[in-house]
Amino acid sequence: MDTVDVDVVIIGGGGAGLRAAIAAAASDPQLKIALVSKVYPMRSHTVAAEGGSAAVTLAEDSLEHHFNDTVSGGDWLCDQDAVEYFVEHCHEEMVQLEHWGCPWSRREDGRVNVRAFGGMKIERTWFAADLTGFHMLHTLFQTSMKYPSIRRFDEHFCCDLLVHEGSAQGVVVIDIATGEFSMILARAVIIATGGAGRVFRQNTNGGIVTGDGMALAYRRGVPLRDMEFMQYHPTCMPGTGLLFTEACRGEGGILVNRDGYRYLQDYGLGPPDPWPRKKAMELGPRDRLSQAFWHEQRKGRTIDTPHGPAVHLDLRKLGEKLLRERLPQICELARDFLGIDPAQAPIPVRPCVHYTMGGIPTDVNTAAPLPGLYAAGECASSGIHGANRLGSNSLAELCVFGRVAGEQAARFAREAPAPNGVSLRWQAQDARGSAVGLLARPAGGERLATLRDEMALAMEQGGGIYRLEPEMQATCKKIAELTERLPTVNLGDRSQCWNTEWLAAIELGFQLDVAQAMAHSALARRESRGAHQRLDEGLTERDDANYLKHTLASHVRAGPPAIGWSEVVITRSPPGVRAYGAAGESKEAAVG
Amino acid sequence: MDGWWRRDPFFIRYMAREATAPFVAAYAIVLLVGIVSLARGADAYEEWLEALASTGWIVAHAILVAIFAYHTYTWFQIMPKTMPPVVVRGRRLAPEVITFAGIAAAVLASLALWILVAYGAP
Amino acid sequence: MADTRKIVLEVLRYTPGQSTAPTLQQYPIEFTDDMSVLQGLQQVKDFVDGSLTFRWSCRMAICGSCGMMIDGAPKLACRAFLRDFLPGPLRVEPLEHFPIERDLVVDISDFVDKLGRITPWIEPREPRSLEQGEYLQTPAQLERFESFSHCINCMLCYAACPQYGLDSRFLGPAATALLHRYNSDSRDGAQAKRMELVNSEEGVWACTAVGYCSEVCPKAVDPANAVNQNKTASAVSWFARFLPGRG
Amino acid sequence: MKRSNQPFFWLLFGAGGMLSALIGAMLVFITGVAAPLGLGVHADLMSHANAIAFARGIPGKLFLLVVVSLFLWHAAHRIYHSLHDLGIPPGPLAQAACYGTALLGTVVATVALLAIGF
Ligand SMILES: Cc1cc2nc3c(=O)[nH]c(=O)nc-3n(C[C@H](O)[C@H](O)[C@H](O)COP(=O)(O)OP(=O)(O)OC[C@H]3O[C@@H](n4cnc5c(N)ncnc54)[C@H](O)[C@@H]3O)c2cc1C
Ligand code: SF4
Ligand code: F3S
Ligand code: FES
Repeated sequence: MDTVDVDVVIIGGGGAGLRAAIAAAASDPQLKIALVSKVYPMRSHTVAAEGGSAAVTLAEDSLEHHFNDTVSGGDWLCDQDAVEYFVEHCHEEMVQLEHWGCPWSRREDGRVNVRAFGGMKIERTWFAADLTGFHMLHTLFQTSMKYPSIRRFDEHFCCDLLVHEGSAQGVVVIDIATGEFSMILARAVIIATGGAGRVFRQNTNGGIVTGDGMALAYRRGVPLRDMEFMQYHPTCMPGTGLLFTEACRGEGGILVNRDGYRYLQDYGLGPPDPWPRKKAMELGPRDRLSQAFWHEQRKGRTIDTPHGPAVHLDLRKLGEKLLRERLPQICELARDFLGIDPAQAPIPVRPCVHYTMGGIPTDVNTAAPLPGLYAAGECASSGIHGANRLGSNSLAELCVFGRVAGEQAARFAREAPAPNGVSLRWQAQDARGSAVGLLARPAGGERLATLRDEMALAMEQGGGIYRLEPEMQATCKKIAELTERLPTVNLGDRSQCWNTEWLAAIELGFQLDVAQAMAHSALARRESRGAHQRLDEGLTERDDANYLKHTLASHVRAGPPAIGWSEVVITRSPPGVRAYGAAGESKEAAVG
Repeated sequence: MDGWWRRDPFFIRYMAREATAPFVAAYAIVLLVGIVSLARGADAYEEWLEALASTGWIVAHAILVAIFAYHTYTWFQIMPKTMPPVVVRGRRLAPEVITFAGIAAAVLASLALWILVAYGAP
Repeated sequence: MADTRKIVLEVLRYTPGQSTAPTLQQYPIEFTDDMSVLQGLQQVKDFVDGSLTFRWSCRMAICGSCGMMIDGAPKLACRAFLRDFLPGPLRVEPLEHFPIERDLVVDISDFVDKLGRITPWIEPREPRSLEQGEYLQTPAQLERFESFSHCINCMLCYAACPQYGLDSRFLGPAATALLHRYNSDSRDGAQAKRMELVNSEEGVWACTAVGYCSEVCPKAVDPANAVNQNKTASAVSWFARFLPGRG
Repeated sequence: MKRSNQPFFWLLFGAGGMLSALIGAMLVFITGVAAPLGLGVHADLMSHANAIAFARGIPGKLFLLVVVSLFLWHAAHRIYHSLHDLGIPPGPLAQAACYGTALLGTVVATVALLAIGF
């Protein structure tokens, strides 16, 4: 097995990983940096983000407002120290991207333009048409090419995290093109592998979003935090799960049920007019909108489509010109997949799984509870999203905490001792052994896709917009059963070269671990908060007395995870009522 | 890459466009021969003129006219690709407009030439 | 929409070390009208033949992974619909002009190297600190380069360009489009450096304005325009050398 | 990086392409069809006397030189690239053959036009 020695290894070439790599390289040109990604960096799923990235920009806006929107949006489960740091640094990160060439949409006077987003009191979402994530990712990727100290391992799959005497010291990677294993030894490791949305059936995530990094850390003893909180995005394409960005509503789009009625006014988000209006109706937070859909479906007021129930996203008022200019991608998706021109007809939409709020717990310095390990981006639970992320906070997070991770890891690497090659080599051999073992099995057995689909269905059933104890228990059982079945799965492909079936099997292992953490965390949280809503008797309300804390799911060999708890950091905003629409407006008027 | 251009109608059209070149050269050579014979004296020139008046050469020239016309069409068709974007009142000029303008210019220039020759010449 | 129809996918298979030469394999599938070619391939991989190999991720025509030759033309598999290829069989092959790594996966490292050579970042015309905020750029200035920044690096244009196929030293459409994107950005000041590459023998001069690159581009980047505009720019700079006072 | 010498040829190619696109078809029609047949033009349009008169004037000389030369350069450049398209490697030889012919044509035309006198 080849060994590569570096100072900092970064797993993940999405927005967070690239931002970290640039920060580490810029902080010290002497550092050797390895950037590992299972796809070419510009294919990372950050590319799919459409709507925009938050940063307090307008004169009438303030850090205080962004802080409050984020904390209340997260149903007070946010770590407020992290939120404070976050809101303070969003703007400089967006400006930094601008200096690097990101083609932000502009106002006539040449300043950067901002748009409204769900749950945000004031327009503060920077955008580049409806290709924000795409432009951010390509800007970061291309800028990263400026730094010769960043050595990229494109299309290399990380299959294990190496830990020696309680500190992270490297990773094992597979060169996808050849199937060869290498060990990358490092003084600090950053995980930036993105979310885990593919654990669910209907989701907006790309095929690579399989929670690998979370599972890597989890298996090495790092507990996963707040995994029960999965965000459902209210406006997705039934069937494929393709996303129609929140910016559709930010620009003035409306949601109507089968009777053409703007049903959100029935769920504490009204009154409907005047429209558009911040933090009300269609610009309420995602969890509320998704929940409203669920109720409409119960009441039989949704529209039937070949891929299940839907409501209508009506963009016709925006007009042909604005649609083409601001939402070109949306028009394209609707036309190609649904044969609909949004200027002429409404688009059928439904909620789908979108964002993983939980993940590897990190402090304000992005340090995970394992020395030498840092995490940033969707795979991290940085503490800023709490029980429900606000749209456009995630892209900003990639930059703010990606940079911190790069700098902190670089700082740590300068002081840390060299990795222990001997001990790590044994671990790496083990990792290779178990990965190759999957290939060595005799033919026969179940198809991988069968297991994957069963997992995704079980997660949808037990981890939906609303959750019920018996269903959740069934899901836990199902995941355990699938974990047992996984080793007997049939892999028809025995090649070393580009064996994506084999990699998918390893990924499914990661997914099942993550799914297990999600299901058990959900079961343990006996209240309703943000994206975790229970229908069980007595558990339908938020319970701050008992559950104003983070869940921590710890991996247990052969058995359900142990669920522990940790304190939520509260600095200045005590838990309050989350109010939107008219109620929210009067509440804010009262506060002043 | 052998015979790659047969793979797609797009490439066949491209090759047809490129294939106009030898014909343009052929015409230039016909003219060149005329000029040289003019320099060599009246007899040589008359020979050249006579040759031009033969049916074979007239048919050949008629075919050349068509090929040149095709060249004109393809030349202005790729024009929008080869020139910097033209912005008129804040809007980028559509490719079709550029192609059309080019062909219109060719028609006008040709008409002018015809008028000059048919009515201006002695 | 829920009605299913049948089509045969005829997919090129090649595994180094195992196959001596690429072969075509047929997979009959059932599909609904909203299904993309990518979904067809996924169906085969999931339930028929797990060894069929192709790249994909976003399935929404933005990550640029799934370029392949579909019915002889370079297309994104996630944005080509099976319904458009009836009655079939539908031929699916790896992108032209790139070495095959396996089945439908090709080696695009040549492009990634080229991308690294075009100085794909801003070298500021005037330095500006973060505290000074953003550079001003009017919508009109943005428009001058914006469409060229839409490139998703899907490589369809390289598969389309016969000149790249004939000689891969040619910088090619997408890299030139991105080069042009930076050269046309009001914030950038590294034009002279990039022009050296444009002017060189590997630069833009192999292009014969075939134009097919722009025809197949799924993002309307119009790389042919970028390449050919740069021919003009390069020609201007070629003659400018002879002007007095220009060295 | 070695600077390409193509801009020089490309410019001649472009100029010839443009000229032939604008008036080529009409010119061929006049000299190859209309004049020999006397279609719409004087029967003696291209008579020796007329031709000499035309070729002795400076505008006439220039016109003939420009048409012959630029058409040749245009064609030479395209053919050079087409050879490549057909699998014949571009290089000094092909370059000499194509551009050399155009150059030769230009020289011959110049000499002949000078020989015709003023
Ligand atoms: C459709 C969509 C739209 C969105 N829109 C918005 C929006 O408008 N605003 C907003 O703020 N947020 C938005 N989000 C959320 C946001 O885009 C994501 O949270 C964010 O991009 C995640 O970035 P990341 O860098 O953490 O991970 P990713 O971009 O997903 O990158 C993960 C990286 O890790 C690598 N990787 C993973 N596993 C391995 C492994 N085992 N070995 C090697 N490498 C590995 C991958 O190759 C990849 O490079 C959207 C999300 C989706 C899905
Ligand atoms: S220019 Fe177009 S076709 Fe070429 S790589 Fe970019 S997006 Fe793809
Ligand atoms: S197809 Fe190739 S030849 Fe030029 S115009 Fe496009 S780069
Ligand atoms: S899967 Fe991303 S472009 Fe097709």
